[in-house]
Amino acid sequence: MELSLSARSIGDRTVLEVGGEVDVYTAPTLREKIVSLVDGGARLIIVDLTHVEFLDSTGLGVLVGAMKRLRMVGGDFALVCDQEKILKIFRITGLDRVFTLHSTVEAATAGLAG
Amino acid sequence: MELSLSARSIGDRTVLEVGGEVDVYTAPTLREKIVSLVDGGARLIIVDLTHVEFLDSTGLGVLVGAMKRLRMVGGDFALVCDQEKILKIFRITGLDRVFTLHSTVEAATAGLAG
Amino acid sequence: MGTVRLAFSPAPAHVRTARLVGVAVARRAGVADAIIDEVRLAIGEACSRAVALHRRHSLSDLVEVELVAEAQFTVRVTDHAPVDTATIGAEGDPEHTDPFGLLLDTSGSNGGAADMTNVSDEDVAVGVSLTLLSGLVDDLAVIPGRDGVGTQVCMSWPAGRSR
Amino acid sequence: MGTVRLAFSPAPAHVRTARLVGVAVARRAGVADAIIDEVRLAIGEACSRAVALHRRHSLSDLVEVELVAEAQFTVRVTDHAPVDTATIGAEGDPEHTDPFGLLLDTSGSNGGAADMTNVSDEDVAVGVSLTLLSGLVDDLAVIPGRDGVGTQVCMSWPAGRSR
Ligand SMILES: Nc1ncnc2c1ncn2[C@@H]1O[C@H](COP(=O)(O)OP(=O)(O)O)[C@@H](O)[C@H]1O
Ligand SMILES: Nc1ncnc2c1ncn2[C@@H]1O[C@H](COP(=O)(O)OP(=O)(O)O)[C@@H](O)[C@H]1O
Repeated sequence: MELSLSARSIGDRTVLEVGGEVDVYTAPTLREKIVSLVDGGARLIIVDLTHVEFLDSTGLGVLVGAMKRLRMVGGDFALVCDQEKILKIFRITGLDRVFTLHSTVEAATAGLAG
Repeated sequence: MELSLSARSIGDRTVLEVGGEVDVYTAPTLREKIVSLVDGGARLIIVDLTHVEFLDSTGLGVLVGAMKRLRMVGGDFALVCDQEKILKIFRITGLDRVFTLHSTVEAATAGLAG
Repeated sequence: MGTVRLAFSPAPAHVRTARLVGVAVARRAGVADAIIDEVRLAIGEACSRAVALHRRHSLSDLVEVELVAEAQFTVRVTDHAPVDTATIGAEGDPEHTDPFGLLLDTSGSNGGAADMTNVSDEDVAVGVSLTLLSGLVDDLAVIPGRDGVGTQVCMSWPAGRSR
Repeated sequence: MGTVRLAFSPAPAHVRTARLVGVAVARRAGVADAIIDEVRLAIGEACSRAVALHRRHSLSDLVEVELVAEAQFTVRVTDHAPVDTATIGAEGDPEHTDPFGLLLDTSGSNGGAADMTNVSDEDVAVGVSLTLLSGLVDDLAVIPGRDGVGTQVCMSWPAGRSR
């Protein structure tokens, strides 16, 4: 239920595994985490939403912010998600055309423009 | 969370195992079950509260009603409970002096006046 | 964190909703884990009592619960049932309910169907409800509702956080 | 089952309480399991939006949620924020939000710190909120509040039981 965050490096990629609920209450924590990764030098970030149970528009806002932040510093950003319930949210909002969505971390790691 | 009820016979004793929440919403179901056991001929009933997660005054009311019902037909009634949280409720209401409380089904089975 | 208000039709199912909300708000207010079970039970008792009173008077008015998270976590449960002597009689003096007298009216006379119907399971429940509340909650007050209608059960517990 | 009303200070934590209550009441009303996730998300969106509007206008007024369980499960979320053009502009027309236009104002110009601050994460959230709601909920209406203050988001879903 609570937000869980765990970051690891795969070569020059940073994978941020997110679990639990990303909503108006926890989204600020996710934003801070992504900002600190970028401030710490991460340029290729993969946010893994596989274990996310709930995602709302506030969470989407943070993900859009993260992508813009990375583009500004010449980095790149991808999402991992294979849950229909969450994918539907991207589709409804048209954000499936804005984000690069992969169904596995491996695919996302290979796909990122290093 | 939901109420669970399961009855079994040990000789002439009937053990009713109760699980979940016994509250204003589920107490009527517990009452009906006990009435049907008595109507079916049970005279020595042990209600096992070991797996009860929540018990309120409505549940206490049903247990008191069950004891009265059994006494009226010359039967007997005992409770099994070893959870401090639930025992406290019997103590606060003085019902620990009204009911026969045992910590195991074995002790209750041996204790009932057959 | 401020205030959460809940109001519900007098149906048993909604007492569960009230417990759920009460516990969620209490946790966020910083009420200690060790007393959460008591908070859950106390809110349930106060709401069950209010629902029972509304139903006894065939009132469809909503039962109201106010939860305030400050230095204390305060819960106020308000019913709108007329405060009649029958109610007060059935509930008794919360500090001095005699479980034997109240519950076992049939035990001395060896019982009988007629006797048993005098005190129903629900009467027992209403009878022990305030006893249970006063045993559970150190800071408890039962006061008359505004305009002399209904009662308000006010309870509070220490809370860790004030936001 | 009747009516459950919830009202809460405009704090993010209480949006979780509203989701919890909404789902509990929906289940008891007999809303199909298959759409419970949508109900949870929709109630959360409507409440997050109301909280965001109250905070933007520094209003401490409570956000109100009314849940009615009849043949339909109906949810009404009411905010008390002034309905100004900025709000309507930021929210856009729910049916025609352009995700590229709204979100990626910096992408064409290759970005820059100044550009990015124009559209905050929160603006994006408010922008997509009604889009998400209108995509999720077949029976959705956003109507002005009473006295021209605030808005009310009304949503309903089929419910199995009517009690
Ligand atoms: N816990 C509650 N939940 C829902 N509605 C409530 C609650 N408490 C009060 N109300 C409603 O709010 C209205 C105003 O209540 P009142 O407490 O007198 O106002 P205020 O506290 O704003 O001065 C009443 O119509 C009442 O039905
Ligand atoms: N969902 C709600 N939760 C708590 N209080 C509410 C809610 N909706 C309305 N109220 C309060 O109830 C009072 C009466 O509201 P209103 O809807 O105008 O009355 P009614 O529906 O009873 O005619 C108002 O003061 C308002 O603050």
